[in-house]
Amino acid sequence: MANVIAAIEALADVIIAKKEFLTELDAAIGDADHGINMARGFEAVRAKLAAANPEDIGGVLKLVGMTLISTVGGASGPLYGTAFMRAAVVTQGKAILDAATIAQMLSAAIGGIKDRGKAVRGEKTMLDALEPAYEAFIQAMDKGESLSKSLQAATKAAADGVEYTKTIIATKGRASYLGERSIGHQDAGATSTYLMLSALTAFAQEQSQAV
Amino acid sequence: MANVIAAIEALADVIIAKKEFLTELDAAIGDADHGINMARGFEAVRAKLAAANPEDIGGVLKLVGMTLISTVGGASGPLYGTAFMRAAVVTQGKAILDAATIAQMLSAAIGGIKDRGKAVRGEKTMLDALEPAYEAFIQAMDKGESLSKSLQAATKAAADGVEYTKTIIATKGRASYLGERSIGHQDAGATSTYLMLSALTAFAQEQSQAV
Amino acid sequence: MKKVINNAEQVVEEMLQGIVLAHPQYVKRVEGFNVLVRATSPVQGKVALVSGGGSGHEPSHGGYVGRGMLDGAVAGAVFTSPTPDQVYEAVKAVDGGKGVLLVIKNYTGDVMNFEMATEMAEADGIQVAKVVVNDDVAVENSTWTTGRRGIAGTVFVHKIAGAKAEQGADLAAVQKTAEKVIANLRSMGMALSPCTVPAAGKPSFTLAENEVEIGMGIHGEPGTHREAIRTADETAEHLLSKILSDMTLAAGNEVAVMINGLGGTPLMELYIVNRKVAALLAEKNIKTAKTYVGNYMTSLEMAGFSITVLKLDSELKELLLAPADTPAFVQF
Amino acid sequence: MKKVINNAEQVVEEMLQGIVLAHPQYVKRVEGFNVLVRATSPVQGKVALVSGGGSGHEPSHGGYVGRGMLDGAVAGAVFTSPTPDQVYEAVKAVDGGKGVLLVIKNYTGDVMNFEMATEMAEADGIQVAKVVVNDDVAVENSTWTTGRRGIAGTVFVHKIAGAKAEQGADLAAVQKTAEKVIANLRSMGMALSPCTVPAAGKPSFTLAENEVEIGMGIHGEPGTHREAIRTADETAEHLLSKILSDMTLAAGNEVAVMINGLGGTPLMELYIVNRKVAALLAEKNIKTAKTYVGNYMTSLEMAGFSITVLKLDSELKELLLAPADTPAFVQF
Ligand SMILES: Nc1ncnc2c1ncn2[C@@H]1O[C@H](COP(=O)(O)OP(=O)(O)O)[C@@H](O)[C@H]1O
Ligand SMILES: Nc1ncnc2c1ncn2[C@@H]1O[C@H](COP(=O)(O)OP(=O)(O)O)[C@@H](O)[C@H]1O
Ligand SMILES: [Mg+2]
Ligand SMILES: [Mg+2]
Ligand SMILES: [Mg+2]
Ligand SMILES: [Mg+2]
Repeated sequence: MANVIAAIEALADVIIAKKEFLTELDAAIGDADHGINMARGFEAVRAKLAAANPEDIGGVLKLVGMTLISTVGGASGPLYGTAFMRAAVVTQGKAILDAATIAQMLSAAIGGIKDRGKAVRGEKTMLDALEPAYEAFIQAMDKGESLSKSLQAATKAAADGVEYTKTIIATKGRASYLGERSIGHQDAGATSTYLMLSALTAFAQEQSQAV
Repeated sequence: MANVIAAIEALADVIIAKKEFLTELDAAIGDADHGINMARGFEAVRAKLAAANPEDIGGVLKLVGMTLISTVGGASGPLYGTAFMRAAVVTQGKAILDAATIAQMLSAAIGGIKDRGKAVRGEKTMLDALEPAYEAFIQAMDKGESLSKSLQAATKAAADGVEYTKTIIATKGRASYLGERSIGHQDAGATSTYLMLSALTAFAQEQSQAV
Repeated sequence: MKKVINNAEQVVEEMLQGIVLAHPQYVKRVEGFNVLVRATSPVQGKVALVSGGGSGHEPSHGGYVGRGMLDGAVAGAVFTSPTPDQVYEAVKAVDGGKGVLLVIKNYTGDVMNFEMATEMAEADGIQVAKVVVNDDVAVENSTWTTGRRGIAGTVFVHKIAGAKAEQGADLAAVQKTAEKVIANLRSMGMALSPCTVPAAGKPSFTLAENEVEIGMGIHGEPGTHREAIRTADETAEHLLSKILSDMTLAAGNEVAVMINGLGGTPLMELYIVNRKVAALLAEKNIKTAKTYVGNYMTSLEMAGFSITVLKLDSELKELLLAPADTPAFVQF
Repeated sequence: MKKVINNAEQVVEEMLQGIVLAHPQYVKRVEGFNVLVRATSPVQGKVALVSGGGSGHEPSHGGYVGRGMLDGAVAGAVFTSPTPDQVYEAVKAVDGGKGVLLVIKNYTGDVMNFEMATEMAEADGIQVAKVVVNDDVAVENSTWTTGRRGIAGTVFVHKIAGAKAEQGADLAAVQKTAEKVIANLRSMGMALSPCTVPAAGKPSFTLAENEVEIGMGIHGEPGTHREAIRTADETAEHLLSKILSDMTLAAGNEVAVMINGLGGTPLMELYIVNRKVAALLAEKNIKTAKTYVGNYMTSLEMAGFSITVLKLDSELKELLLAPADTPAFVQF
């Protein structure tokens, strides 16, 4: 439990640290608020976590999801919020975050984002980082890699996904209004997804070394 | 008559040529329109003179005065307009512009400006160029100088008057709102007065050389 | 960034306080939320209208809360759609038993957040309907995109659907009228300069001294392209032709026109634009029943404007011309 | 200079055309002059009000022509007071037999041009009275200067004297009420950025990135001093304290407040200012009967604002709250 909370805090740290960077990415093809929105949300998450005492992983993730929904706004608020809410459902009653649980969480999160946002991969959104990350994670797990290694593979795939968003036209979200002019710019939401995965990976690595 | 019209055209030329300069002077301590206002007025004067056929100097000056009143606006419109209207009164029925007539005109113009604007010398206005110019003109005339020389003396005094406006606080017109901050800047209206006098002087000089 | 503010994080909160202090006759705050509702809310037996979106578009939408227009307005962070709980509070505060119509501008975030709020309110047994405004013709309509954006024309939806609700129509009828407005509504804008989101601290884009952005959105998001600035007449003609080529207007038809300033453009320039728009419509024998010129849907201090044309039928005309009394839109 | 215009020399002409095309219900043009009068002018048996001044302050003054406010507005070149013949035409066009009140802002040029027009109209046998508005406390009042400038508070003179005239009062009574407004009226402003007179083509001054001009006039003329930008609250407190220290307001007194935008400042910031102004007045137990927030007297695209406080008595309050119906000021 403390572990999961610490992991969420690691996500919060990276999002808050990269607030300006994410906002600049959004400025290029969106409306210059993604970093501001996400940082506001994770500041609130930090405060909520400090005050609350969730019983299980599901409780932590539900709190994160609800907090993001009620503080982020914009497109990313409902999307990340729903993602965490769905991940909460599959982690109800669980206290330990193993590879199988993480796979379930990622899958549930992707489902939530798709239900809410009606996007598919290739539309220059966070899904272009998250779906390949999930696939890479499963693949690594299937190959018997460690959790830490599997997360590394997922993060690598998310990074590639971010690069891929530079090459495509946005057809969902605010950048879609730009059409061709969106090419050459990386998607802000894909980038925040990548950043969270990389923070999680670094966290897991520290943990595994500490153990 | 043709002479007087040509003289007015010389005034129009210099005002229009110095439009930006006068506007910049007004920008520093006023509202950045003196050159624009005066140029608009003298463009109209040019057009009116081309179409009209005044009978005497008074007719020319009345036309100039009325045109300035109805096209310049701001403070300088009524002031210069009234000045020319008053000068028109003392030149009714006259066809030749001699030194005595010019002295009368200047005196009438000064009276008109004072009646209309309620200012006295030393308040950082056009009067600080025009009154010394008038006095210098009279003095030179009294010494028996030529018209051309007397005008040169008047222009020189107007130039000194413009310099003097840099040293004093404005207490009339828009620059008066600035108080102490108006010091160091020359008055736009004093400058346009100087410019017109110097154009008139140059014109008279050309004429006397031509004769 | 040079702004008359205290703290970039507090601008929405302090603005809302300032609005309520200025206009207590019109609006009150839903305690603890960034929601303004009529001073008389909930109005019993009337369909209520709720709109909202990111802040920075003032007087949209709080300025349109009052008799004949909105019942509630939800203010998100600057340029960021409000969260579902805020919208939900607005719905609860204004429902007078006849249901609530949500007027949403077509942005992914707005649509999702308002939909989540709808789910919450419906769970409480409140009847909720929604319309999505997408008047901006700058953005091509295609099944491959999010669709067109909602911009200044949204104010006409507030006005006309608001008048319909005031007449006592039921939720389905108010929704239907709002949908008719949206179907008949086209807008397009352009920007001369960017604006600065307070929390971002710097302009969201830059334009060269002679450059303008055509098809500009209202959130500082880029438009369709940039070009060298042209005359007011050429620009007006360009935007209007894009608008008209997307609607079916015949000689003799009646329209309402809005020349909307984005916040930093003097009224003088908006009227110069209107001169050309009016002339072009008159040339085509299109009758303008009413023209609105001013800052109705802004983008902070952005310089630029948009043109909106609404095709009227007798119902829409009567409702448009009906009285309204709100902080920013008063009409006898 | 980036502006939505066609030709710097034609901006006033084209704007006036655009205004008439937008608001034919309210205003018509006096053919051949830069004068707007009510669509119904002359209104027989009513004292008529005429105001005006340089253009660039829109919606002042043409936007205030209509029932309950002005009868005529004269538009000079940008920031340049109109010429006497223009004012004279306005007076002739609106006189309904009960005389005409001229509302003049206290600038040398305006006063002289309106006075010359008065002489012309009186020669025609038209009864003319005048009031000179000088609400700007930034400028020290002294017999040695031209006196204080007239700025945004002028709109309150239009509103209240206009309501008095609408009630059927005679010229002397309307003038007396206008003079009471002026006696009770104080304003002060500040600017964050300059504006550009179209014909000049460049800004009339420059300010450093963190610098503001305090006591700014409305014509781009410099204010009393420059300083580093402070918070909205500090700035509001500074301006308000200058205003209040120049009027005698006791606890329990009632006032009207105007937070006026200079053209380039978002409404959001004006409301943030109002929040502080309202709090400061409430602290002193001064009651605000009505608050106006918006762009009432602008300086083209200048960023900045002014605060106006008008002390009310029962007559002024009743007249202020009376209905008005003009393009830019509508009140039930
Ligand atoms: N329909 C969608 N499905 C999935 N992700 C989306 C969708 N629309 C937008 N996004 C993501 O949201 C990000 C933008 O978030 P943000 O800037 O916070 O919201 P907004 O676009 O409302 O300003 C985009 O970069 C994109 O990754
Ligand atoms: N009361 C006055 N008497 C004489 N000259 C004056 C007076 N007030 C202003 N002026 C002159 O008018 C000039 C300003 O003219 P202008 O810029 O055209 O008008 P405005 O001040 O109305 O913008 C000043 O520079 C000054 O010389
Ligand atoms: Mg964004
Ligand atoms: Mg000037
Ligand atoms: Mg946003
Ligand atoms: Mg001027």
